[in-house]
Amino acid sequence: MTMLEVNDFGKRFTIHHLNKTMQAVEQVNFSIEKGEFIGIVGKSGSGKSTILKSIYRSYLPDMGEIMYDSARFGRIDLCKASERQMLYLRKYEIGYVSQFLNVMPRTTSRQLVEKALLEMGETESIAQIEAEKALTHFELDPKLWDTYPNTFSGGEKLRLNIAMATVKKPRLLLLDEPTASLDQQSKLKVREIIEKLKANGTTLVGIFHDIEFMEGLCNKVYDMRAGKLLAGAGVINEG
Amino acid sequence: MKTKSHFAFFDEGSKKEIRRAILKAVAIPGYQVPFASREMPIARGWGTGGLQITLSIIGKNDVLKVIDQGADESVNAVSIKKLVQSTTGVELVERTQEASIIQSRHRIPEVPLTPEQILVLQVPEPEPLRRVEKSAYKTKILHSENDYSGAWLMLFEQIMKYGRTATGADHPVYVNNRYVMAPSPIPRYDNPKLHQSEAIILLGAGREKKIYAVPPYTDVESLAFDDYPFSVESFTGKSCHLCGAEDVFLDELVDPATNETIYQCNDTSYCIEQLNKSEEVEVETSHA
Amino acid sequence: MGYVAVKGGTQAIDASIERLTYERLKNEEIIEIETIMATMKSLIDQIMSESSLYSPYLAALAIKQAEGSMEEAVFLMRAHRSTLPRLYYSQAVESETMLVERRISASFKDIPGGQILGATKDYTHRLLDFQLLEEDRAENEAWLALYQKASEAVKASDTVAYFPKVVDYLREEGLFENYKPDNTAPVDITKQSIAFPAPRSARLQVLTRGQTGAVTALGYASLRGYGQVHPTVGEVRVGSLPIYVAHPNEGEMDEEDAFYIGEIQVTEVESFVPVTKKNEANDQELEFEIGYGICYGQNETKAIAMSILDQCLEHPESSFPTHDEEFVLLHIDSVEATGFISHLKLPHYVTFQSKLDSIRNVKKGGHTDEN
Amino acid sequence: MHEEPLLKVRNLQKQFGDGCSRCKERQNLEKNYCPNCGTVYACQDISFDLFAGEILGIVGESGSGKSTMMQCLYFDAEVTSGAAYIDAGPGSAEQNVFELSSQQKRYIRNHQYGMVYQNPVHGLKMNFSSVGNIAEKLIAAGKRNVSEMEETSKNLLQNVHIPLFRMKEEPRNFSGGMQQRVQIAKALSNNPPILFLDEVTTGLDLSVQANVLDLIKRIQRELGISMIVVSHDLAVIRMLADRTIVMLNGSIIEEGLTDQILEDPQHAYTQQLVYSLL
Amino acid sequence: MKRRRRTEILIQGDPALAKKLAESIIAIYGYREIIAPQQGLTMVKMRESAKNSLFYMGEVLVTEAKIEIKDCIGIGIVVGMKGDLARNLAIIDAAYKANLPETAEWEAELVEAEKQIIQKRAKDQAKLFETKVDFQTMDV
Amino acid sequence: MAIDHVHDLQFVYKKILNSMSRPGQIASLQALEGRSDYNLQMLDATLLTIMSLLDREVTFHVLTENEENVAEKISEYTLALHTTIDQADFVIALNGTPETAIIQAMAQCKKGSLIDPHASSTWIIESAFSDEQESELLLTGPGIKDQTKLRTALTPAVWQARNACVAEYPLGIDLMLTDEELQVVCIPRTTKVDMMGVE
Repeated sequence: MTMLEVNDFGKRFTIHHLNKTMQAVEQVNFSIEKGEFIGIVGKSGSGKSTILKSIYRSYLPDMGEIMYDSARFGRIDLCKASERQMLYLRKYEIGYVSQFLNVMPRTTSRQLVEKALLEMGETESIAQIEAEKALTHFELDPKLWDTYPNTFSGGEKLRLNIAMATVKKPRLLLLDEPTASLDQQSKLKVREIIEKLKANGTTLVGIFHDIEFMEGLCNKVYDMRAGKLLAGAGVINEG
Repeated sequence: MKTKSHFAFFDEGSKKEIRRAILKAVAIPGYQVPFASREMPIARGWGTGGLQITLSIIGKNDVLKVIDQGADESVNAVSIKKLVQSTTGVELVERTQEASIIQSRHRIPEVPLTPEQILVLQVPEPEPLRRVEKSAYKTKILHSENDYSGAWLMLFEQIMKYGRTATGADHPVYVNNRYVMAPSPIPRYDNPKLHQSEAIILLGAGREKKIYAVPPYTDVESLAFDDYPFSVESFTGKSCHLCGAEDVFLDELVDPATNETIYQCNDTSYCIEQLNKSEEVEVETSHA
Repeated sequence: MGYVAVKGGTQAIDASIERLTYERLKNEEIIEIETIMATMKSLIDQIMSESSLYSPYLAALAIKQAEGSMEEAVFLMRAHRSTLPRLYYSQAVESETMLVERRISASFKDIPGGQILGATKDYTHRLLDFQLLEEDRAENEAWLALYQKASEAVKASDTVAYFPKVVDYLREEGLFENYKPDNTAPVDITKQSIAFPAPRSARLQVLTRGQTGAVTALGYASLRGYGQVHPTVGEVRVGSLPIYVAHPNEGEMDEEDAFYIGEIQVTEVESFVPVTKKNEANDQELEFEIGYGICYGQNETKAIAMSILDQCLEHPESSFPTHDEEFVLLHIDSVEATGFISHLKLPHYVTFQSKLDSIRNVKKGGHTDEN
Repeated sequence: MHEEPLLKVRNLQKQFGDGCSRCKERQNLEKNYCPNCGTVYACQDISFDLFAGEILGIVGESGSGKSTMMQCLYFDAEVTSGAAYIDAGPGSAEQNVFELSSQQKRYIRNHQYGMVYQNPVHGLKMNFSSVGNIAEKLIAAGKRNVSEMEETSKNLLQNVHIPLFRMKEEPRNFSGGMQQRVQIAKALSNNPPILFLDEVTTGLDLSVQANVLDLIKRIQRELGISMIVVSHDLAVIRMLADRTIVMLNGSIIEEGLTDQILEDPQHAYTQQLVYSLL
Repeated sequence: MKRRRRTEILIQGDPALAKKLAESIIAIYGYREIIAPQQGLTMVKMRESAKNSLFYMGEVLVTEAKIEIKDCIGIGIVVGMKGDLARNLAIIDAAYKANLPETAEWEAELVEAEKQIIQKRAKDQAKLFETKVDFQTMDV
Repeated sequence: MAIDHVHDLQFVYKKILNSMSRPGQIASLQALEGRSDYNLQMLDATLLTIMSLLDREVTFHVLTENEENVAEKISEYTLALHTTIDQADFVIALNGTPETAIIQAMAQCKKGSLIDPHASSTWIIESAFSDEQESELLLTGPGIKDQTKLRTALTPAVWQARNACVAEYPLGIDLMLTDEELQVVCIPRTTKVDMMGVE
C-alpha cells in the first residue's frame, strides 16, 4: 500500500523585501509504501528540508500534489488539505522530529510526553503509563524525566523529541536531520531508535546531511541537488 | 382669589398621566415606569409618590387608611390623611380590613390583605441598584440587560466579610423572575408578604419620578443564595407588652420605669384589635 | 368598651400649627404684600426663578406666609403651580425683543449700542447704611420728584431702541458657529420625567429653575478647577421680554393676530468659552462656544453660573462632576433637595430596627448559616 | 472530515465615523484612515471560523483592528455590519448574534464567553475581593450557591497560583501578573466555551509572561476551551496558537497554521514581522 | 387694527382705555360670559442664543377670560392677576371678531395711545442711557 | 346623562386597573350604561375606556373601515393625536376590523425597547369574550392564581400574532378587550396565552 506519493511537487519562495523569488524545489516525484523508510540526502540548501516541511505544512506547498493515505480521510492531497485537517493529521497520524526542541517552557520531559497523549484524548492514567514506556523505550535517563529539557544535550533533546512524536504512534514519521550536530555515539543511538520504529511498522521519511551510518536501514535513498531529486541515486538496501 | 380645589387635588390630565403609568407598571411587574411627578403640597421625600398614586386612583366611595412606620397616628400619616380627605371627603379608617386603599410608609400591615384592597407604598429610593451604580443612565442599562450581578455581588461580599448578609430594610426582591426591585424600606419581615399577594401593590417615588407595581399572584423572591437563605428580623422569645402578640414585627422600646427593653406591636391598629379581642374573650369568660 | 387609638398625632399636629401661627403673630407686626413687592424685589425674583412661576404678587404672598424662608416660599409656589391649569404655551420668545434695562459685556470695551449699567449694586460699597433706620417717606418723595423732574428734562428720541446681541456681531465675523434656528419641540420636564442622556431643552429647563445657591456653587466649582469651563462673559442683559400667545383655535394664523399678554423681566447671559475643535480638514482649530444662562427677574450671578454649567454639560466627555449631567441636574432642584434632606426628620424606627437586627446578628454571628 | 465551527464570523465591518464621499469606496485611505473626514475603517470584511478546542491567534501591530474586532465579538463595541454565529445548541447557529437584543447579548456574554483584557482594570472590579470578582461571573451565569462559588473560586485561584490566604483581598493590592491571573480565573469561572484574550501578557515581566502563557495553554488543554488570542507579539502567538490570522490596517492579510505563518510567511508584511522576530 | 398691535397697546397702556372701550360695547350689545376670569399658566417657550434651540423657561401666571358677543367668542389673556382687564380684553376681542362697527372708530384712539406708550418708553430709556459708559476721548 | 369626567372615569379606570392586574378576569361597566351620548361608531365600553385613558399627551391609531372619520371624532373628544400604527401609544381595533389588519398592525406597532419597555402600545380591541365564543384560551402568569380560562372571538391567528409580540419579555403589548355587554378584560404582556386545542 502506498503511504505517500509525491507528484510533480515544487515550491517557490517569494521574498518581498528583496523583491526576489526562489525556486527551492521543483519536479519532485517519489513514493513510499507502508512500512518503508526513505532517506533523502543532500547538501544544506539543496531543498531537502523544503520537501519535508511542505509535507508537514510548515511550508505552504504551491505546485504539484502530495497524496497521503490517511486512516481518517482516505487518500488526501496534503497540498490542498484544510488547516483543520492538517492539525488533525499532525495530532494523530503524522509525526515530525527535528534536532530542535520547541516546547512550552517550565514543563518537564514527562509532562511533555504526557501532553502529547492527552492532546489525542487519552486519559491521564494511560498517558502516564505510556509516557514512561516511551521514555524508557528511547532510553532517556529517568533522572531527567522530571526536569525541564532546556538544559538537555542534543542527544537527550532528540530522544525526548522522538518520544513525544512516536508516543502517538504516527503512521508517518518525518525526520528532519535528526543526526545533525550529534556525536558518533548518539548517532548510533538514533540508528537504533529508527530500527525500532521500523520494526514497529512506522513509515518514515528522513533527511540527512550524510547518510553513511543509516546504511542498511533505508529502503530507498534519494539525492537532492539544486532543488531536484535524483531518483534512486543510491538505493542502499532493497530490504 | 382662593382657587377651589378639584376632587382629589389633581386636574384630570394629571390623573390620566399617572393612571397610565400605573397600568404600565402593572403590565411590567417590578419595572420602574418614569412619570412626570407633580409638585405636591407636601415635601418631596415625605410621600409624594404614594400620595400621587392614591389621589389618582381614589374614588368618592373608597375607604382610606394611611400608616407611617406601622402607625395610623404617626404625624406624617395624619398629615397625608388630612390632605386626601380634604380634597375627596372619603372615609378614613384604621382597621386594615375596612380599607379599600392603604397608603403606607415602610410597613405592610400584619393583617393579610384581600383582593378588594390596594396597597400603596411610599418609596424614597426606587432604584435597587443605586448602591452598586450611581448613574441612572447605567442602571437603566443594567435593568434592560437583566444584569443584576452587582446586586448579588453586594450580598456575596457581605457574606464574605461578615459571614452572613447584612441588609436592613429595603432588601431587594426579584419580581416575576425578571426585574430586581426595591420593595421600599419595609423591614425584611414584610418581604414575604409581597409574594403571591392577593392585593394589588403599587409603589410610588415622587422625587425620583418612578411608579412600579406588583400585581396580585406574582412571584416575588427576596435576593438570597441557596445556602444563605433570606431571613427576616427575628423576635424569637419576644412579644408585645400590650397585646402579647408574638408573630408580628415589634418596636423596641425602653421602659422608662425599669429601664428595661420592652417590645410593642409596630402595627398599631393590629395591636388595638388584639387588645379588643382579648378583652372580648375576658368579658365572655367573666360572664360565663 | 374597647381600645381605640389615641389621636396623638392629630392633636399634636393641630397644636403645632397653632403654635406656628402664634410665632408669626406674637410680635404684632403685619407686613403688607405691597410692601414686600415694593421693597424685596431680589427675593421675589429669586423665588419666581426657583419655583419656575412668574408672578411677583404670589411670590410676595409666599414670602409673607413662609416668613422669609426661601425654600419654604419656593415650595409654596411650586405646589400652587400644580393647582393651576396650563392654559397656553407662548410663541417662541426671541431675546432681541428685550426692552433692555441693563446690558454689559466683559469681552469688549465698547459694544455696539454701548455698555449700559442700569441699576446695579456692583459699584456700591457694601457698608451698612444706618440712614435706612430712619427712612422718611417725605424725604423719599422729594427725592423721587427731583428724579422725575430731571427725567422730564432729558432729551428723548421718538422711538424706543432695541439692542442687537453681541454674539450676532461675532457670528457675522465667523468667530462663532452660526446655528440655524432649531425648531425641535422642546421636552417639558414638568410633563415628562427627565431621561438620560437629557436633551438640551431639558437641561436648560432644569438649570433655569435650579436653586440659586446650588447653581452658583456648581458653576463656581467648575470655574475654580473642578471643571473645564473658564468663560468670558459676552453679554449680560436684564430687561423685559414681551410674551405672545397664538389663538388656541384659529389655526394657521398671521403673526399679527397673536395675543400680546404682557412682559416678564429676565436676566440673560451668553458666556464665551474657547474650545479646540476639528474642522472639516481634520485640523485642530480654536473656536468659541457659547454657554447660555437665563432666569426670571434680575439675578445675574445665577444666570452666569448657569451659562457655565450649560457649557459644562455640552462636554460630557470631561471627567469632572460638573460635566456629569446626572450629577448636576438631579441635585440642584430646591424642592427635591430640601424635601429629601428634611425627610430625615420623619420617623425611621422600622428601618432602624431592621438594620439593628442585621448588625446584631453579624456581631454575634460568626460564619454560620442564617436561621 | 466535516467539522462545524463553534464560532463563525462573516464580513465583520467596523468603522468609526460616517465616512465621506472620498472614502466611501475605501479609496484614498491612509492605511485604514480617511485623511479627509477622519473616519477609521477599523475592521474591514473580517471572516473566519473558530473550532471547538482550538486556539486561534490573531496577530498584528497596534491599529490593525484586532482588538476592535475582539471588542465587537464580545459586544463591547457595536459592529457596523457583518455577522457572527455561535453553535451553542439547536437553532443557535442560524442566529446572527450581532442582531440579538442587548439582554440576549448579555446572556451570551455571561454563559458562552469569557474575556481577559490587556488591562485588568477592565475585567476586574478592583475594589471587590478576588473571590468576589470570580463570584460575579458565576452569579452572572446563574450560580446561586455561596459555598459552591467559594469552592470554585478557590480552585480557580489555586489553579492560577494565587495563594488562598489572599483570596479575600482586593486585586488592586496585587501585582500586574497576579491581577492578570485573577482575571483569567474570573474569565474561566463559568466554563465558557469561548474565551477571548486581548494582549494578556503585554506589559508584564518576561518571567510573569511565561507564567501566564503556561497557564493559558494548560487551561486550554485541560478544559478544551476555544480561545481567540489577540497579540502583537509573535512569540506569544507561537506559544499558544494552533492557527493564526494576520491583520493589517483592519483587514486579514494572511492566515494559516501558526508554524507555517512563522516559517513560510506569504505576505510582505508578515515576512517583515517574522524576520524582525527571528 | 390687528390683534397683536391692539393687545400691546391695551396692556402696555392705561387699563382705563380697555375699560372704556369694553363698556361702550357692553352697553349696546351685552355679552355672555363663557369663562369668567380665571387664573392659569402660560408656559414660556424661549429661544436660547447659544445653539438657537428652543426650551421651556417656566410658567407665567396669567388671567384668562372668554366671552361671547353676537355668536363670536373673544379671548382676553393677560400676565398677572388682572380679572377686569382680562374680561375687558375678551370683550374687545369679541367685538373685533364680530366686526362691530365701533371697532373701526377705535383706530385713532388706539394709535394715539400707542404714541403715548412709545413716548413714555423713549423718555425712560433716555434717562437710562445716562448710565451708559462712554469710552470716547473728550476733546477739550 | 353625560359622562362625569371625574367620578365616572375614575370608576372605569379602577375597573381597568383591576382587570390589568388580574388578566382574564371580566370587569363590568354596566353601571354606566347609557352614559355616553356621543355619536361614535364604537361600543360604549370602548368609548369609556378611551375617555378614561387618552388625552392630549398621547397618540392613537384606529383600525376600522371608516378610519379617518372615527379618528377625527376620537381626537375631538380626547384631544389625543391620531398617528401612524408604528407611532401610536394606543391602538384601537373596532368591531369588524379584518383579522389580517389586526395581525399586520400587531407586527408594526410599538413594543417598547429593553431600556424603555413601557414605550409600547396598548391595544383596545372590540371583541366578544363571553362563554359562547369559539376559541378557548388558557392564561397563566402574574395576576393569575394558578391558571384561568377565557373564551374570545379573536381567532388563534390573532393570538399567535399577539404571542409573537410578547416573545421577548419585557418587550410587548398590553391588550384590553371590550364587548357589547359593557365589559372589559385585559391581557398584559406578562400573560402566557395558550390556545386550547390548537397545536
